[in-house]
Amino acid sequence: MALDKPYVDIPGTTIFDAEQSRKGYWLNQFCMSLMKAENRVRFKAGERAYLDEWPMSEAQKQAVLDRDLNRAISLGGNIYFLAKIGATDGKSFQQMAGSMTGMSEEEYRDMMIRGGRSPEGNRHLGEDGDAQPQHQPQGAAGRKNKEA
Amino acid sequence: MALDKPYVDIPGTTIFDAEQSRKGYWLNQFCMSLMKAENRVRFKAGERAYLDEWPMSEAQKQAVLDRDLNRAISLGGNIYFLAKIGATDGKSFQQMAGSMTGMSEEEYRDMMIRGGRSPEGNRHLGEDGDAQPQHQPQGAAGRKNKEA
Amino acid sequence: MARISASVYTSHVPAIGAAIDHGKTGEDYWKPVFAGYDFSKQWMKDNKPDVIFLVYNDHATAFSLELIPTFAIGTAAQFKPADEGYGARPVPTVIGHPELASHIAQSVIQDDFDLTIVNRMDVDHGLTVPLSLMCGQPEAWPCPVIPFAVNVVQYPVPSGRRCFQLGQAIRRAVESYDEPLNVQIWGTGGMSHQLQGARAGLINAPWDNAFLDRLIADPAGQSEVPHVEYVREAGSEGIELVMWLIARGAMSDVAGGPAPMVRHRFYHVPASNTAVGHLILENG
Amino acid sequence: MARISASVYTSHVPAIGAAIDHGKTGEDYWKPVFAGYDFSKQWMKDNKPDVIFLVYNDHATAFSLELIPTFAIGTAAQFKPADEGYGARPVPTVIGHPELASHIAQSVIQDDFDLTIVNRMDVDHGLTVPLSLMCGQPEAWPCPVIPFAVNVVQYPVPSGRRCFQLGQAIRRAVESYDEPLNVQIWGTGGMSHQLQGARAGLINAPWDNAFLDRLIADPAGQSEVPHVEYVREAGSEGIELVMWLIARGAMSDVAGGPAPMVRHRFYHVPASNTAVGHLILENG
Ligand SMILES: [Fe+3]
Ligand SMILES: [Fe+3]
Repeated sequence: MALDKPYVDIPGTTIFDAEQSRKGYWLNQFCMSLMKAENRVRFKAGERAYLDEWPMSEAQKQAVLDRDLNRAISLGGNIYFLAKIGATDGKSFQQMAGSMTGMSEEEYRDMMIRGGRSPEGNRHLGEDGDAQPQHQPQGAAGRKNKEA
Repeated sequence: MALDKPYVDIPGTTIFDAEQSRKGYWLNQFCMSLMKAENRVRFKAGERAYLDEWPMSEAQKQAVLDRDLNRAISLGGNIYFLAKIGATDGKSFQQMAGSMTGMSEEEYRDMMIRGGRSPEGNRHLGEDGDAQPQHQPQGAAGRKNKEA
Repeated sequence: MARISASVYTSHVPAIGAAIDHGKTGEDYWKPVFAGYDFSKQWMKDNKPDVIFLVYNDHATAFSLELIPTFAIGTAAQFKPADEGYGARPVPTVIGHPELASHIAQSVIQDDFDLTIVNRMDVDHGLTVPLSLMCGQPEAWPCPVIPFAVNVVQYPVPSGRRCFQLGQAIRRAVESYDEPLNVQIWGTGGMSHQLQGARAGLINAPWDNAFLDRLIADPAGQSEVPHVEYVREAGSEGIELVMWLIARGAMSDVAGGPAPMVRHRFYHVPASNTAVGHLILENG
Repeated sequence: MARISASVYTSHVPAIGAAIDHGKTGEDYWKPVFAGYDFSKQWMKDNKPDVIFLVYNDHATAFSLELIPTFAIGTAAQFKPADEGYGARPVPTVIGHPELASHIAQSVIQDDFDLTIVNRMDVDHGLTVPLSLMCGQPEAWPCPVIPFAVNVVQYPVPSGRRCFQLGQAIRRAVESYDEPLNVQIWGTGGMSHQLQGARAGLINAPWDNAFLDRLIADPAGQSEVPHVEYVREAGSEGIELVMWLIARGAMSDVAGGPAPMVRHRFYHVPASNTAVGHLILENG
């Protein structure tokens, strides 16, 4: 389609547009179902069985089972919907956001206290900031990968 | 409120604006409930009891019991909502519309076949068309009233 | 590049749907109504579009007073015929066109139209009766349909001018879609009718025909006509005619192209409480 | 005649609500955040409005993907705090102002803004956290609140320019209401934050502060900034800041009045993933 998508060159960022929304429709609607306490109980009692009630792709289901939010977003998930999974797990928004960077909970929290992630080098793909693909995962996990 | 209501001088016509909508909220929402077959059954089995489940005014409930659509509209009802009552009763839209004129079903149908009601004299309150307040009810019922 | 090839305008009276569904189209009362669509059914076969963008209004079916969108676009894969209180009409499920619908939504929202995007919605007679009139009783509708619902129930409804401008934005949106789709846009509802009060049954044939004339020849002028004239002259439910201005605004002449060709024009009184009007305009 | 006396702008971070609800406002992490609102709480007491028109966004709470209104105005008598997955916040029910809300809806729809009217809706942290920040923990909120929800979740979201124009239409609507109500308009969400992907945690304090400067002194200029700059500079969820332009557009200087007085300005990093920004502007 000929509509502009001026936002595709931002590293580590997926804009939830109509195309993503279509891809992620049932993944996100599954997440919405977790706003009801009785559904949270059923989901926790058998995640796979609960997921199988939804017309989601196998990859989407696996991303949920793995709590792999980056993967879920690439498959059409939106963070405000996916956050219902985190809420079901008793996780805070900071824990969820941090989990997508590869950093430990502590590393991420400390980055925020130090003033957050700098936009420098993270505005366009191809720059050298810490959010660029070539620097993933971040934190100790990344340093370990490099040493190995 | 200072918003214009240029439509209040049209005879026999109530515009369903925000004010009417607020007034008729529960009356109309009650009507919507009749779109479910099980609710139609319950309503028919005991109209009064079913109506008492809704926070409607006594006058609104009475208008429904009487199938007085003109009264229901003056109390905030909208015809597309009120039509669900007619559907529950097995009435057509023509029967419902006709019932608001005082004409018999036949009189109203014949008027439509002859080309419908003329707008002449029915554009502004104070003219002398057949929809003006001074000419209600219409049809044989009106003629009888006059003779009496 | 997709393009709008033609626009279709028609009343969407529920009794017409009932007459079709109950096999009454041959009755004396109904014959002249359906005769007015004989040409149209053949024209649909000869000019089958890839997608129909169908402008209609919901009649307290999918939308109650809980939530009233001024403009709602259906981006789902399918839409079921609604049970309006008499049971659902026995007509095919409406297959949507999510890609084009989302594209149009995106484009016209960026063009400052504040749409509501709907992915789950049953469609009532406002949408299915025009399909029946134009396509008869097929096993499946001939092509995907994008439902576009306009609030004309609770005031204020969008102005004629706003509707006309929206049509222009829809044309731009369609023409920026990469696939070479043949798109028809339909405007439905009207003509003169009033379903309430002592004035129920109002029909204004001269006004209706003047509307048809002006819709063809001077739609920009018609779009400036205020609501109250529709109500006063064409009955309280005659206001549905503002929806025809959306379809008309999407025709090329409005953007400087040649005048459309009038392929068909029909007018009849009555169908139940209503005057029936119908037009087919092709882009030159 | 009603009038808008002031506008308030603030982030609406959910973790701030949790800190209040769980009695953590005195912790070292949170102290500086709440200190920034000490002035504001007193100001609210000294300048109690009759109604707050509260612009916020729903975060997949009241609206799922089934139906996404670009602009939704709450015209109901009350709105319950939503259960967002952690149980509902222990805050008062929000009392609406159906008369003024309907009046504004009518006026701005006639002004070509295609609102969705909502009579049943739970309100999430986007609406309740600003109330908590400005009013503390009262038994009841100090006045009725009209919720106005903007889609900033699924693209395309309304442009900054559209939001700024809507604010101007809201001011006109308020000023055409007969009762002499003192109305505040609040814009919420932002400042810079990103909640997703490898770029999560992005904070751009210089950009945020430039936004505050420009929102005060050159809102028309700021309203022309495209979405992609917000996303690139202030993080994907920084796009919420377009909602501040609705509140700003409703101030009198935009219609030729005197410049507003900056009664309070505050900026702090971090609250959870987010920069916290806050402004109070009074009409001169
Ligand atoms: Fe209709
Ligand atoms: Fe937010």
